[in-house]
Amino acid sequence: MALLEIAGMSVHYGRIEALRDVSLTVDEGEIVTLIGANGAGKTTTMRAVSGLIPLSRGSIRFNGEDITRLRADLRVRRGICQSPEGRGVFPGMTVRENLDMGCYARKDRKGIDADFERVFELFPRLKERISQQGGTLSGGEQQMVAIGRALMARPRLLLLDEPSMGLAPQFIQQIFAIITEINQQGTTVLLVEQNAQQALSRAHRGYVLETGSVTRSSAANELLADPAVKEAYLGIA
Amino acid sequence: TDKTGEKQQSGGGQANAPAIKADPAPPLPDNAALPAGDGKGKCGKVSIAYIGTIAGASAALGLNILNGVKLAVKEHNDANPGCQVTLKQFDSEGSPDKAPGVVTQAINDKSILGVVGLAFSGESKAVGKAFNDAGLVTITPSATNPNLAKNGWKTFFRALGNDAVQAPAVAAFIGDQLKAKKVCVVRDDSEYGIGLADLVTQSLGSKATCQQKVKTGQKEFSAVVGAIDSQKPDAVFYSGYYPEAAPFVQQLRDDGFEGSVVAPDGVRDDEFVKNAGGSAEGVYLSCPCLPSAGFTKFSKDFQALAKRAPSTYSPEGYDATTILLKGLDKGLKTRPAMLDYVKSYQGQGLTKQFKWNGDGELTQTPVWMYEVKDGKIVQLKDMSKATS
Amino acid sequence: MSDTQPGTEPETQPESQAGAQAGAPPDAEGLSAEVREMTEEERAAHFAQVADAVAPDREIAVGVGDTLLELRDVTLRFGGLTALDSVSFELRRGEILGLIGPNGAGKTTCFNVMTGVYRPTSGQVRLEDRPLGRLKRHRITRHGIARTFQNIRLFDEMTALENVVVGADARHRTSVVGALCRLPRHWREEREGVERAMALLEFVGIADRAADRAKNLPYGYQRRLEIARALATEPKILCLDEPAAGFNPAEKDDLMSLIRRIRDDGYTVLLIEHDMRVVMGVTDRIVVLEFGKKIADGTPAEVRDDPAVVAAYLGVPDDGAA
Amino acid sequence: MTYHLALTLAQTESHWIDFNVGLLRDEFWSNTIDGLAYGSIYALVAIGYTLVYGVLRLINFAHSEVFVVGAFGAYFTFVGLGYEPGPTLESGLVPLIVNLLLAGIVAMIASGVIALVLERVAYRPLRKRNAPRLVFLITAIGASFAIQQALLIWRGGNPEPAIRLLSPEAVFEFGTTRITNIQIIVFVASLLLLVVADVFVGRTRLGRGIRAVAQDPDTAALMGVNKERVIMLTFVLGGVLAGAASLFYVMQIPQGVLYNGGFLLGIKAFTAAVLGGIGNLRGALLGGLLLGVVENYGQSLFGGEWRDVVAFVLLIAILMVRPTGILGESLGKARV
Amino acid sequence: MSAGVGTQRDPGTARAPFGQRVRDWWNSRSRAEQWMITIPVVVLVYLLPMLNVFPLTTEPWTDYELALFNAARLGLIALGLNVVLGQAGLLDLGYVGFFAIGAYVAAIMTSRDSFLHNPHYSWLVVVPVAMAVTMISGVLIGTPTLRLRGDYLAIVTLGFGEMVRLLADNLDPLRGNRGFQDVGRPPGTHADGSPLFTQTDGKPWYWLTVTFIIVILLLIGNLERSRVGRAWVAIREDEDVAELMGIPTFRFKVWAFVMGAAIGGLSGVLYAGQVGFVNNQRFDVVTSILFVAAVVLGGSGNKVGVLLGALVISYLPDRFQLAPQYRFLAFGIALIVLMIFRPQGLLGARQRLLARGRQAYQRLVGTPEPVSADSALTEQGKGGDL
Ligand SMILES: Nc1ncnc2c1ncn2[C@@H]1O[C@H](COP(=O)(O)OP(=O)(O)OP(=O)(O)O)[C@@H](O)[C@H]1O
Ligand SMILES: Nc1ncnc2c1ncn2[C@@H]1O[C@H](COP(=O)(O)OP(=O)(O)OP(=O)(O)O)[C@@H](O)[C@H]1O
Ligand SMILES: CC(C)C[C@H](N)C(=O)O
Ligand SMILES: [Mg+2]
Ligand SMILES: [Mg+2]
Repeated sequence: MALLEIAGMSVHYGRIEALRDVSLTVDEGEIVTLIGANGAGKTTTMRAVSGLIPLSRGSIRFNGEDITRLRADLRVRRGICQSPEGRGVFPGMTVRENLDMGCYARKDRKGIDADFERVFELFPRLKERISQQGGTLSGGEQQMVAIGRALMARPRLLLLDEPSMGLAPQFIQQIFAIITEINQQGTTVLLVEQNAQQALSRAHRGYVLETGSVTRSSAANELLADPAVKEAYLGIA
Repeated sequence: TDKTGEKQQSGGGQANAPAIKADPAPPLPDNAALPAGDGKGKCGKVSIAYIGTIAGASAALGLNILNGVKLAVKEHNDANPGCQVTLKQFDSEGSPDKAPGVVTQAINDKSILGVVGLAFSGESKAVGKAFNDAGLVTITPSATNPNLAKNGWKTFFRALGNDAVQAPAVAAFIGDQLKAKKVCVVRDDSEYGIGLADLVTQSLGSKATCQQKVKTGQKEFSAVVGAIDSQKPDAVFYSGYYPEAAPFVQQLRDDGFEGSVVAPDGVRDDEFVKNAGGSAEGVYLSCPCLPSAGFTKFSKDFQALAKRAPSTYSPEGYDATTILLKGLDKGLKTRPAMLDYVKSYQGQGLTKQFKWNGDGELTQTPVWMYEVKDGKIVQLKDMSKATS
Repeated sequence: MSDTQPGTEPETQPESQAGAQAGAPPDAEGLSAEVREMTEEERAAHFAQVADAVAPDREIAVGVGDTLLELRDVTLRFGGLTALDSVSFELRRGEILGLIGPNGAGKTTCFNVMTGVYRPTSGQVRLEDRPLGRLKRHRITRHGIARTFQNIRLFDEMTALENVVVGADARHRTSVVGALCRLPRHWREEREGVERAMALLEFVGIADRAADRAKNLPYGYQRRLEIARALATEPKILCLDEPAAGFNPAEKDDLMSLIRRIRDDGYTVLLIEHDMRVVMGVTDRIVVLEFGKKIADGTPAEVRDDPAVVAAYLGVPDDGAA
Repeated sequence: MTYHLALTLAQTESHWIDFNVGLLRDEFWSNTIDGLAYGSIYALVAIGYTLVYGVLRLINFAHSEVFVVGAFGAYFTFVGLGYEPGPTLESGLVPLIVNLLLAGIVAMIASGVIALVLERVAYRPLRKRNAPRLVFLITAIGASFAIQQALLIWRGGNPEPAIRLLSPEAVFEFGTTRITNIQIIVFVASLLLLVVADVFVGRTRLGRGIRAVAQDPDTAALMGVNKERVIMLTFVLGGVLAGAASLFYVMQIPQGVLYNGGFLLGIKAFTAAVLGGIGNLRGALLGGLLLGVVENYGQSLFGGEWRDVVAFVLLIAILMVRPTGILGESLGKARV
Repeated sequence: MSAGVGTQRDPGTARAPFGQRVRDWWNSRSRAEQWMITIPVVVLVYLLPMLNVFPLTTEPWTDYELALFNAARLGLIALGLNVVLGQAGLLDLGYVGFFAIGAYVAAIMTSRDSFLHNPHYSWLVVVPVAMAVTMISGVLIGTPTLRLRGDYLAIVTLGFGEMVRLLADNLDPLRGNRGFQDVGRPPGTHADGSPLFTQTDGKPWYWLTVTFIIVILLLIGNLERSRVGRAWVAIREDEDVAELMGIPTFRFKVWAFVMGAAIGGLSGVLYAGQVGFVNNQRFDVVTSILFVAAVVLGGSGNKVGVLLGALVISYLPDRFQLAPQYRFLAFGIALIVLMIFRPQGLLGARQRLLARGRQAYQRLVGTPEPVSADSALTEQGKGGDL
């Protein structure tokens, strides 16, 4: 069954229509990636799924339930968690507090402690900086916090908006490895990436967004092989 | 230190002050002019105005006057079918900065031929020139600052004694009756408070041993109280209005001050007694106004109209209005005519004989002392006789 | 209050000394309608003109290849944390220098020290052999260091054109009184500023969106706009902080050619970037930082093969990841 | 001519302000004690400003009215309990405590409710429309005006006749310094409330939610924080503390129940919040106490009329040295 | 900040809002055409006092001509504050201080309560002196405070504004609550020799103020469309970046303060002259905040907008005067309602920032400069890491 089901979604910023009639589905256990040029509407899609921006048309269903008009925080309780573009680190909170915020909706102290350990294992840097204020971290460090925080929420559906942005090469590898890993542990992932090559090679399926509309959707390896996609998004002419 | 930390019981403040015998309130003079007149008044569509605080600061003081004015106009209109005078009310909120606006309003209303007001000295000062320029006659029933009459305004008339009369009376009372040796003079920042404080200090001479300042609107007086405390005066004279006087006196008493407290007309209202809690008990009040207890009919009618007893300056407001109404009854239609009429007016009112000198001041003016007793303001005696 | 302090800045002279390659036309996209309709020759002439305006005389005291900017033992501590640990390197006129290193290595902090956002705890930053000392940030900009930001920072409510004109204003000297009364200098500088800004927008390839609010531009355009704005201050050194972040590979290619053109127009470029393809593709020399220390300094090839760099930064050899 | 003017000013200057070092010395301890008692009221009100500011970056100008409504609440509880203006009634200890508690609860409810209404009517619609931050300031002012005028229409321009449940009596006394029963009650109770508030915001999950919304509302929502509820809670918490403060205020200054009686206090409290570092709860406490005490020293030294000037000079002086207050912002965003 | 999730609006009709269409239309007129429209409007503005008829009139409650003068005077103030708040984005809650200084300088120089020996300077001398004094105080107040950011600046300016008032309160020569009476007025007499400028006749005051407004509009417009105006907007948008782009931010902030101060001082002189009385009461925080309200309500950053805002704040209460105590109640509620319906102000903020903007844009895109209605003050100073 489709875990996430978006049908005919349109979104406006004021008078600007950022998304027009977008439909996409994410099945339980999948990694689905969304690719597209700057300004195509990827981030907007993510924000709409998380409930940060209202739809002007269309609907979103999660796990069979219509969540089109559900408040953002309630969606989190249903199991949707996003690592936003621009990281959204709480600047006045320490690294630990930031990670703690990821578990805002969780109550199992034991599991939380274990997850802390897991995040610190992934990003030893964060452990060193555990009581540094989020706002003073470097760009990449903030990205680590944002991803770590999303992991702490143990969501059913994880939304990652450009997780590799600003990360050094060795971490980019690592990030994609983590995505595969948590997916194998049962988390469904919707991924937006400019690093389309990497993203597609890890994903099951992919969608191409162009100026606010879905223009292509198919299995990830098909997209990887598609010459048009290659030229436009993979930098291989 | 003389502080015992004992709780101040009501009236305990002046335990050692000499008891002062009260005089009876004066009765209504037989020849007093009343607004009803002979009932033959003739006039067109004319009006007079009351300008002063209505709902603003120290509103109670304004309402006392306004109700006196209203009563006079009502009695006049009831008795004179041929001359129905409209009363226009302007709320200056008692503040010198609001007054110019409403006064402009009144001046631009050409139907207004005379004004009762303004109630307070500060606001009167701010607008006197405008009235003068407009030639609109004003009779103030309450503003007491002596300098008001020295500005050369031709339109200014005062229906009571000024602070140059009140101050010596107060000083005499403090010195002769209360036998105080050291007096602290506390002033607010108003024209009235400052002017009166200066005059009282002057009259007290060497007895005035300390000076303190407070501000309009102030509610917290720990600094002043502390400073007074360190001076240990026998008496405190508060020169200002009741909204500040009430918390001040209360805080002064709370701090353990046991000497006498004296305050002037600006404090003489039941609101003061109410707001100061028990601390108002025993406070002495001076006022160039008469107790209205003796004016029985006036008091009764006033009570019926205003649903409260007449108080400070109610009779004075009534008298001032009567004078204006008499002019209108004569058929005067212009401001210059009214001005000439008032200037040469001569006659007895409820409160005193009216005849103004060139500055717009009266010659014979009483200054009564009062005391808060059992939560009521009761008269003691007319001190103007004691000084002159 | 005088608005300018005479004598401290080089006089601007819009006289071209740009290199021979200056007229290289940018990619066809992002041209204004006007330009698109031109014939080939017209276009060539137009671009020559653009290049003129883009790269005026910057009166740089040092010759091409000589040291323009130098960090000498720069150390910066935040409380107990040493973000830069006696870092020294130099930037030579006319080169593109890459600054790379793992996350949190201190790259952005380097920019912040160079542009006066932070003051070094010890050590010096020297521009044309003069220490920057405690110069105010805006003075540093006027001395010739301009930058872009890791997290895009534009004047959101201004149009793209205005954003760039603000940059150009760094060289203008109209005083408040001059502006109030519209003295001739005001008119001259306004004309110059707008023309230069337009030329710059063409140069970075976003002239067609000149009249759009900065905040409504797509991400990639915003990054380019930041570059145009920085160029407008007529810097000697242009510092780019991860300009390719959020670009897809095709867009990165465009960016690389833009950076080369900027250098070709006579600017010196300092580039922070995590994308190795971009870094290896455009830089002449690379400095590598790790934990606030410099660990390598050399040509791209040298750095790529430096085992320390591989261990600290590159991790698993680049397995064809775009 | 300007020169002439300046000269005249300069010549008269020496007579304008008198220093009274002696008085400051004599009154030092009583100043300190009065200042602490009064300052704790500032602190309680300041928390309301700080919380709302922290979350919405909004100077809630109507907070002083929230306070005043609390004062009216307390006052009418007194009236309802049968107290009357005039001399303080003697009553037993237990009824006194019960009555004070009752008044406090009513005041807290009144303030809390009005704060909540304010949020709903004046701020939430704006949030829904993504209004610029300054606009909130204007509606805050509008709301402040409206509440004030409604009170004015209802109760008139004069203070309510003073009612006092408890008259001040010195509990400790040394030299000229007295510590009264009221001061002790006010100080201790305020401190207690402040500690509770601090623990609540610093330690609890909801408190963390408040801080998250303060720093980045969108991301907070992504973490599952119910923004509206947090904002509501912030207003209510601020309101309740202001309500408590209003009871303490009325106990100290029974003539303070007046339609615009919260105005100056509101400004002072906001000053205190900024002084300590706005958005920072402990800062509010520190700022409040400091302001209360320093004001008192100032008024002994220069005279009562300089009290407010001293407060603002203190503010400016501290901000010159520490541009984000003594303890710095903590709910707020980090700066460059 | 996120929009509420529950609100689904139908944006199907992507038509520009009314304000925007008007502006687009206006901007597509040629200079000549714009003048053709402006001149009659200006003439109409001058003629307003003559139109003392329903529905414009505010009588019988308020003198119509004085109501106009007061609105114009607030307009002047709003223009000055707009430089500080709207242009440079400095939240100045103590602007009333400059207004007060202007009024007090006028009072000291002309009132006979003044401590000066011969306080009878001509009004024509008073104006430049008052403006100079306020400008100097602008520098004095600005220099220490303008290093602060955002709301810290707000509270400190509020403190300074209060201090001006409190000094007037406490320093004996400034006469506190008692005030100065009989403040000087501009020269000039009617044919019959009576003075032209009096407390009761609003017309000459109104005309004088409107003239000042027009002159200042032109001058401020010049500033706006220059390096200075752009610098201000840049500072408002992102101060750190502005400085890193070579703008001497501090100096320009002080300039904004000084410009605003001068205009504030001028309006203080006008106020003092008309009322003829100056004391410490009119210069409180509430007044200061009303000034801010005029600016924000009109559309912070928009010259014409803030004039409208001032008109609303000053004229409406005069026009629809209920019983006095209900007036402010209604006013408070109106403020809330107006802001909820037009959060961006009556006219949104968007000014051309290029002196040659019109030609530049026209050449570029072939259409008039787009102007959108959302306010420029969404988020002041973004902060964060560089
Ligand atoms: N707050 C906003 N106001 C107005 N327009 C916006 C806003 N945010 C985004 N847009 C516009 O909506 C469109 C889609 O933007 P979005 O951020 O979703 O793109 P994206 O695919 O994530 O691009 P990028 O790769 O640059 O992150 C763009 O044209 C953008 O200009
Ligand atoms: N204001 C500050 N206070 C404390 N630590 C800071 C501050 N600014 C930066 N740091 C720390 O200094 C280190 C260097 O940061 P910097 O931003 O320069 O890294 P970077 O090399 O740009 O990394 P990235 O590639 O992730 O952007 C980081 O560990 C960061 O946490
Ligand atoms: C009503 C009175 C108390 C007024 C007072 N006598 C004054 O001159 O201001
Ligand atoms: Mg995006
Ligand atoms: Mg960085």
